[in-house]
Amino acid sequence: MSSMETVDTAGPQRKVEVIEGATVRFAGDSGDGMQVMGAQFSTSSVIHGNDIATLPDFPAEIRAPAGTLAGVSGFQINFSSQEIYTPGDGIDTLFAMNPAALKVNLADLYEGGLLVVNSEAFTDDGLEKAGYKTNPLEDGSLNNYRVVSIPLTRLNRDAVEGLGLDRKAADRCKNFYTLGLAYWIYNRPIEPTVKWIEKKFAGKSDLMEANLRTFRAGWNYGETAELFTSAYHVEKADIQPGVYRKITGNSALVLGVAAASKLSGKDLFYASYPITPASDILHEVSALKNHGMMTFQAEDEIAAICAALGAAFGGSLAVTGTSGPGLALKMEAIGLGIMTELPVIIINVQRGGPSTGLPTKTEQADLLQAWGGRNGESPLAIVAPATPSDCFTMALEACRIALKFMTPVIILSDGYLANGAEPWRIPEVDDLPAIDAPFCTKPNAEDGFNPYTRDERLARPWAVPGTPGLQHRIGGLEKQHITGNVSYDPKNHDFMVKLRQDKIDGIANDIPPLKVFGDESGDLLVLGWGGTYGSITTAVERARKAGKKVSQAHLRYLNPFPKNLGEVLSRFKKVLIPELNLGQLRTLIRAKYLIDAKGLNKVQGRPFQVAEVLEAIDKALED
Amino acid sequence: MSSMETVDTAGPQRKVEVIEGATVRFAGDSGDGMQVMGAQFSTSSVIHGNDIATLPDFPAEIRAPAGTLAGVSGFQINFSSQEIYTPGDGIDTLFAMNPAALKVNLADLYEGGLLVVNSEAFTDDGLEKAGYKTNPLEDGSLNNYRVVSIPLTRLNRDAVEGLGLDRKAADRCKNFYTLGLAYWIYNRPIEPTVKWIEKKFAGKSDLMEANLRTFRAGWNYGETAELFTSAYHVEKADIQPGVYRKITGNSALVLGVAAASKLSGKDLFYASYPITPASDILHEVSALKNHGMMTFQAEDEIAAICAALGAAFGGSLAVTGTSGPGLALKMEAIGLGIMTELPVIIINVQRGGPSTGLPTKTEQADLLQAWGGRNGESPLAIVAPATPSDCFTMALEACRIALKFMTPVIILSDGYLANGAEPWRIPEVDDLPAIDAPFCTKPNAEDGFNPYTRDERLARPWAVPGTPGLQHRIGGLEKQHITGNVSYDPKNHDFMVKLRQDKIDGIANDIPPLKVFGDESGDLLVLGWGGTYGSITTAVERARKAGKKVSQAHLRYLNPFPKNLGEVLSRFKKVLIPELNLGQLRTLIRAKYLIDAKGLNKVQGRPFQVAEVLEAIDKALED
Amino acid sequence: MALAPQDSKLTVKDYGSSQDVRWCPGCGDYSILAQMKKALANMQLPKENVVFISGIGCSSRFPYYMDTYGMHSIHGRAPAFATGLKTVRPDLHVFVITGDGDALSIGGNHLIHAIRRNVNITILLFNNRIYGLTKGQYSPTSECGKKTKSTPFGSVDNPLHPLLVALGSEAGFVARSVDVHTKHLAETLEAAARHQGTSFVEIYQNCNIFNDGAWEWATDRKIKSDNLIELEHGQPLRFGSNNDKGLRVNSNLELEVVTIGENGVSESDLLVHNSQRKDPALAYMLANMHHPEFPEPVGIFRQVQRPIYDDDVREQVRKAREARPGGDLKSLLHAGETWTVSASN
Amino acid sequence: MALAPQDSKLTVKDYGSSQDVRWCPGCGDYSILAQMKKALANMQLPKENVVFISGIGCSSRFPYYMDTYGMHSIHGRAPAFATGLKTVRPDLHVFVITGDGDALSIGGNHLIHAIRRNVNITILLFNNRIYGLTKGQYSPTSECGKKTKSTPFGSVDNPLHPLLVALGSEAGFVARSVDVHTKHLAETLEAAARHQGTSFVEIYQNCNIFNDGAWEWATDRKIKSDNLIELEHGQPLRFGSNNDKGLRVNSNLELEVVTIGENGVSESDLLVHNSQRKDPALAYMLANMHHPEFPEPVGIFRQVQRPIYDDDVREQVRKAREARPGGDLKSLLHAGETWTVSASN
Ligand SMILES: Cc1ncc(C[n+]2csc(CCOP(=O)(O)OP(=O)(O)O)c2C)c(N)n1
Ligand SMILES: Cc1ncc(C[n+]2csc(CCOP(=O)(O)OP(=O)(O)O)c2C)c(N)n1
Ligand code: SF4
Ligand code: SF4
Ligand SMILES: [Mg+2]
Ligand SMILES: [Mg+2]
Repeated sequence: MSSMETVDTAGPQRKVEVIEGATVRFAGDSGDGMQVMGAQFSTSSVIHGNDIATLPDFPAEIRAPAGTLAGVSGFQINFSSQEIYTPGDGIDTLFAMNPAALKVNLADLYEGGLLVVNSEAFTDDGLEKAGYKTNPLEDGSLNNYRVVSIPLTRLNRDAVEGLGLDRKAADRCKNFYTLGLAYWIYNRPIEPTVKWIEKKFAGKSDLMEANLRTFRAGWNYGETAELFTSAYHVEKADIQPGVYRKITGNSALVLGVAAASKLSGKDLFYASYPITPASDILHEVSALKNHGMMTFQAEDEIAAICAALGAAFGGSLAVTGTSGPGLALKMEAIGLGIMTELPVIIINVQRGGPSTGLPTKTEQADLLQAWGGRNGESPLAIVAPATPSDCFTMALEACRIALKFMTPVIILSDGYLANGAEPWRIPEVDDLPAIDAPFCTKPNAEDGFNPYTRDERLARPWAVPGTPGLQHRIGGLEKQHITGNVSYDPKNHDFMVKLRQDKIDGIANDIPPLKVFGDESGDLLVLGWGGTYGSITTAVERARKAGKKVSQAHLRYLNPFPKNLGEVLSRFKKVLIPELNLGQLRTLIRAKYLIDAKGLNKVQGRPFQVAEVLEAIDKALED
Repeated sequence: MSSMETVDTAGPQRKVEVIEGATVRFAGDSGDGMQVMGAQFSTSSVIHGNDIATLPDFPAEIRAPAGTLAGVSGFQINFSSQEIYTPGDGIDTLFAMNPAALKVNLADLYEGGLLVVNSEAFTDDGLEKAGYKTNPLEDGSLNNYRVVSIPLTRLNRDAVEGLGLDRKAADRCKNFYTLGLAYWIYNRPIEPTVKWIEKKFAGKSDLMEANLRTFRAGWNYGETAELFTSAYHVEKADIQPGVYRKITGNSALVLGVAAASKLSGKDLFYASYPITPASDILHEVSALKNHGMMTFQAEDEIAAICAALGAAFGGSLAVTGTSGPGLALKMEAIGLGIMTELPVIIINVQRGGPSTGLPTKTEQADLLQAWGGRNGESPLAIVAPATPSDCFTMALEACRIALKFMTPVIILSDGYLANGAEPWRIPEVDDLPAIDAPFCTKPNAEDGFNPYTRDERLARPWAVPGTPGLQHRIGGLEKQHITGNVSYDPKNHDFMVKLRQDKIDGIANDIPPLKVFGDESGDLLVLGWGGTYGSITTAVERARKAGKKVSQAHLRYLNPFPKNLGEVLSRFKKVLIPELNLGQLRTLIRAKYLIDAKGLNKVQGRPFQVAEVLEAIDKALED
Repeated sequence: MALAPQDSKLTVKDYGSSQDVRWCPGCGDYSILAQMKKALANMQLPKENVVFISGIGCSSRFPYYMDTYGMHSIHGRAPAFATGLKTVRPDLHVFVITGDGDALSIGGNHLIHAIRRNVNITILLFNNRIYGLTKGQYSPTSECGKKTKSTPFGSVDNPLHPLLVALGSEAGFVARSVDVHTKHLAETLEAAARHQGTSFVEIYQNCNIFNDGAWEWATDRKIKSDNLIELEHGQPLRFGSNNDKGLRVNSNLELEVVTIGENGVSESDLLVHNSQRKDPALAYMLANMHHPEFPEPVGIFRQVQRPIYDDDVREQVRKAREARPGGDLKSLLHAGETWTVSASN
Repeated sequence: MALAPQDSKLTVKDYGSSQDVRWCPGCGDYSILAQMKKALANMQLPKENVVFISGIGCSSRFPYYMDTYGMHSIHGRAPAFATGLKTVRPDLHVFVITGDGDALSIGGNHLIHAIRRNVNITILLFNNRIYGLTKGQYSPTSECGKKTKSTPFGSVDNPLHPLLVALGSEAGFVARSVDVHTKHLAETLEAAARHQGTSFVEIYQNCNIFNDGAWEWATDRKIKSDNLIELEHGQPLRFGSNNDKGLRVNSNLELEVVTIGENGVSESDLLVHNSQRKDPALAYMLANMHHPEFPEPVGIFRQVQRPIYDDDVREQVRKAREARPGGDLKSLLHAGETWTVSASN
């Protein structure tokens, strides 16, 4: 909310301030439609032309009792005329639908920020459930904010009156009243949401009409109520031309593997067992049957990876997705994937651990598990997307590597990326990398077929059942080099263990070098990985604006590392590694490059705030 | 075989050379009794007063076809009048019961070594099965050895004649003929084996008689056949006084946890699913029912760890044992053990990996899995015994730590320790550490019982069901500090993640500092862990005798490390870490201490040879 | 389990913990919770001797709401935890709380093994035919064709039937009840808790958020008596809103529904329920009756005594001790072959 | 599975691989291997279209010895691998080879799920009532009281019965045979392979090293006909060395052994075997007959058609494509709400 020029866009009554961007959060009972509001506001904003970043926040319970702190659901969106990378540290405007929502979220509202509350929810009962001793709307505790208290329930009922809805159905519309008001305040285009309502309630004309009416009524309330001194206008961002869609990390993973399927000509087989926050991948792939994608909801995570390996043996592009505890269960079978050298992609959407932990929260604490969490020497490739839309790119990369090198590949996403949304410029199909993964169809040796011969990148041939003459057996016992027969020969074992490691290490020749943002050398390199990209980027940009000799690099390939990583690290006096764990990448970097990298480590189930990274940068520079 | 003095001990006919020690290997078809021979020879040797180290070597098949290379089973024993640490790099005497056994084992026989073969097994058929084109007994290829070729089958049949045994039963005795001969050659006392035969075949007098006869006949053959120029005598070793028994690593683990059960007054509950090479632990504990030990053969490894955690919740000393692939399966549940902070001991007898790998061979490649193979930040304690008998000590230690700190502890043994035997001085019960693990029986707070309060070492109280007034619920969701209620509070999560790490780190205050063998500082420290202790010790001793400034330290506590480790490392110019993996401890050491430790890494499913370590020492010193 | 009544009477409320119950308003789990408390109070089980062990799922939150010992474990493994606990602690009453996904999808193997061993625990499966906690995927008990988040075109998996699985593992106690049939449920829970050996109870539970009305035919007052048949040991199998229908075994050895008074059928033609039959095949037949072709039985299908795993484990230890008293630590360490090296050596 | 005979005739030997067979001499697995080759040759299945998937165990070495495609996977999971493979490759004939430990201990869950889904695969369980590969621990099919390495005082676990587990999962094809009854075995294997949907065959297999003679009563020429009863569809259930005994269902709805000619019993009183009964309860009853109280049936207990999982999966994809042709990658990426930012923006 930086530039504060006043313009007239909508007639004499309407004062509009032009601002760079803002962060808004909708908060209320889960089931009160907060996620829908957030999604609508985001869509409207991207269609308006802003850059956005979002942060949904669900409770772990499906429906905690109405009005309790445990039941509060939130959705935060940061939108701007500039490029942005995070959903925002604090919020400019908070919509709090009940006292519990106020209590949980108020701390994040900037001083002087706008607070819109439903006054009718601040009943004795509501206050008690939220643990308020006195009514904050009356006790002066909100004096530092611009409070707009509206009798939402009544206003909404008025708006939908005469449509014959019963009270329950009528009250269910009220989130659209609030949304209408929000649109007025931030001058959002209403058409996308009007269309959405029309589609969503097609066939239920009374509900459609009700939602449209209350949505418009909310907008009009802003226009007429004179409670607001001004509305805000956020200019379109200067965005690369192209066709855009809004995308979450999970959707991007789906599109990534689906694209790899089409590009490689291998049918997609997605095997999974539901688990938060990875379930949506299963849901979305299962809706793509008309694109020929197959899903298998397995009896558990072990069955899922095994079925995927079975499908990979059969020649499919096999993918399995899960979250932390599920990854732990898959490890034994992933080891078989390593020994049999079958291409399989394992998506792990990290969440708070250990054990069941904080299932709906984000974390980056499965890196060591992915890297070394199997019996024996069992190297595999690991990639980690940096942003929701990067999930598309890295999913494609994972498939490309798996098929090219005949290896399992783990994609480490996280809860923040999975549910966070951003605008995504849809790539041209021709710009996507070719994925060439031919089956072996002919004998490759004088005496027939040797399944463990190697090409120049040490990959073995992929000969699928049904191919005459190439019958062979694979399995988990150590393999004789070339023939693939079972071998207990000590020297062969040593050779094969090292060969499997070399194969994975060799992937480094096939991935892009690590790029540095900012100067190529300096006082401090901030090295990140995964979903913390946004906060780190913003913090480094700010630090650089403040004249500090800080650069940034973000690892998207975690095993093997890009070839130039050591060299990049050596050009900086210090290295800071912010992670949402206790220092897992830091351990790997220190072990490999013997540099005294420092960590910024927070394990709170939520992303870094820009300020936290900035502070750590300052501290690192001082030390 | 160093000192070669000739003495007369058994009458005029008998020349006996006194030697320091020797290495003998028995090799033949699995099922031909090689393991029994090895065990008898070892027992006789320790009772004679020698130090010993053994290395059994089984095929992965139960009974591969008789006479094939795959079916060869071996047992190697090194015995000496000096302290020894390894089963020996090469062998002085090889007993090869058939051509396949000769083929598989000959390479390890020292030049000029004694080779005893059963000439009757070198038939056309036998030679072909072993892949010999010509008969090695005739083609001159054994000229470099002292070959003693005896018609074993016939001699044995002669010995048991008249006892009415059928041919099959008669032939089954022939390993005792060979054993008798071996005893003569190395002047072993025959009484222990005579007693063993009497006990084993009690009630089957014909078999008892047959085995005794052929055993004695073998001995007499040595005495009379004049094929041997001399017998050897190995003096008693200068051993600490006390009561001794022979012990394998697996047996020592059993005694260790059983001792901890008695010392702590907590019933032992051992839950396991059979898997090589850990199954013997299950077998041995299940024979201790008369000591009150309970075993549970679970439906799989997951059920085993879960049942163990259930028993730990109930107040037992709960132990679960497995090998690599099984450890992978247990990881999710171990995470629950970490979150619920229940004491549970997880024994992992490492074997060759990845996947099914080389199931009967040894390896040290599960360290990273043990250390970081779980979802989320999930620290636990890890210990690793150095020798078969050290398995007793470290099992006790694991139990002590688990009960004192309320945490899962992983014991990393390996196939070599598990099956290897050595003499063990049985400790005095009074010298064993006290294990104090009281249950909480009284409310610990004004408002009742808080299961997540902490003592000074950050352990939480252990209140078992059945205790009135202390009812509480535990589980895998993040816990509120103190109350143990489910908590989604971000700050609390961060606090608890760090607290769990601090608790494990704090164990360093409760374990002995790392000892250095040799000088406290110097050119090179050879840092080892686990079952490679013997080879490293021998190599370092030899290098020191050769005047090199080499010292040794062996880690038995792998998480946390002993507090003085960093300081120890800093006193040496270089550090060499030999491991039977690709460098897993090295990774942890480099990450933590930022020193350029080098590795000696061999992954052949078998222990280091002393010569290999010596060579690496030389190389490290040169570089 | 052996019941140990005590002096001061515990009330239903005493069994509840202080934690807020966090199921969706209207969830069938509430009713089951209430009936469980009632059954415990009825039996006067000391709170400290009761342990609830659950897996993961909405239903698996159950232990938090009881003021007993409890363990909210990991997905699918509750029977394994319970087996370990019960084996070492015969004095405890161990209940397993599980859902259709928890018990039959990821946890199917532990379930059948606990049952076949006949561990002395009570397993309660809350069957809502859906994954509640993960927000609405189909479960192994969901009917074919079901549209859910993960089956937008309808599921093609043939479902498992919990009671058939239990009988396939030769369960000694098998029963079924319905969340809202409070009296029947409380009685069934009590009978299950009193049974020695594994008792397995399937409870039809409504998930009003993701699978509302799945059991409407069994709960709706108007139609339930035509759709359910109550099993009572020693009683003929009669049902229907007019109580005029019944079950009989026809000449082809199949169950068929008949109407008393029609085609010369009288009550004496009906099958008389015998929950104590050694042969479980008839229980299997009853468990294989599915709505809407058949009325579905509720009540106790089977209740027979089988050797109990944990009793036998302890008995074996007792006998081994008796036969060869193990003695102390010293004798343990010195067992087997030993030799002495004397100082003068 | 759909069989595709071809031109040049494959012989029994053609199906064998070049690998040395490494079971113990005398192991029952040899016979099963031989009969499997015979069955395949009989059906003339093209070698390249056959896949054997196994878990871990002695029996699970099987795939190495066949010159077909094969996967020696990990312990207990073979049905899951097979499900994935068969779902994407309807053209293949997928066999699962498993042991009593592999299938019923660690792998019980995958087994029941493959069966209930009715994946079009053939599952062969080599039941030797012991863990062979790990050298002789008791297995989930070992009888109570069995002394093994891990049960020196005798096992206290009630065993599982493979066919009951399969029927508990509503298997459509359930059969049993014996390793050394070569002709019966080959025929059973062929019938199983020809069945559409999951076919499940328990094979009594002798482990002469760790559990020798476990099935002696079923293999010894002198006594086997008194101990086994051969199931033949449409035939009365008759057995005995004089073929004078039979099975009938008594008034208490239990199976009982009767002697023809005694107490007025004639062949027409005997139960006639019908493997195609929709209701599996009778198959369950037969599968629940255990030696020595009863003769144990061999042959096909049940053979009915049920919806096939993998067919339905593919059919759903086909229909979805037909209804809403997915089109190309571009349309996939552009699905849903999009907007265009033009260059002039
Ligand atoms: C290893 C693992 N996989 C997946 C999950 C996610 N998960 C939690 S509960 C659940 C299914 C719940 O269904 P059900 O057992 O029927 O219980 P309900 O919620 O319906 O009561 C799943 C898939 C998990 N917690 N752990
Ligand atoms: C995860 C895992 N746990 C344990 C083992 C060890 N293991 C291999 S085979 C086997 C049991 C074999 O028994 P069964 O399935 O009956 O086969 P059989 O050898 O009798 O043919 C066990 C326990 C393993 N390979 N992997
Ligand atoms: S989602 Fe369903 S099962 Fe879960 S608490 Fe809500 S209503 Fe109950
Ligand atoms: S151990 Fe038994 S099952 Fe295994 S190969 Fe030998 S005889 Fe066959
Ligand atoms: Mg459910
Ligand atoms: Mg077996």
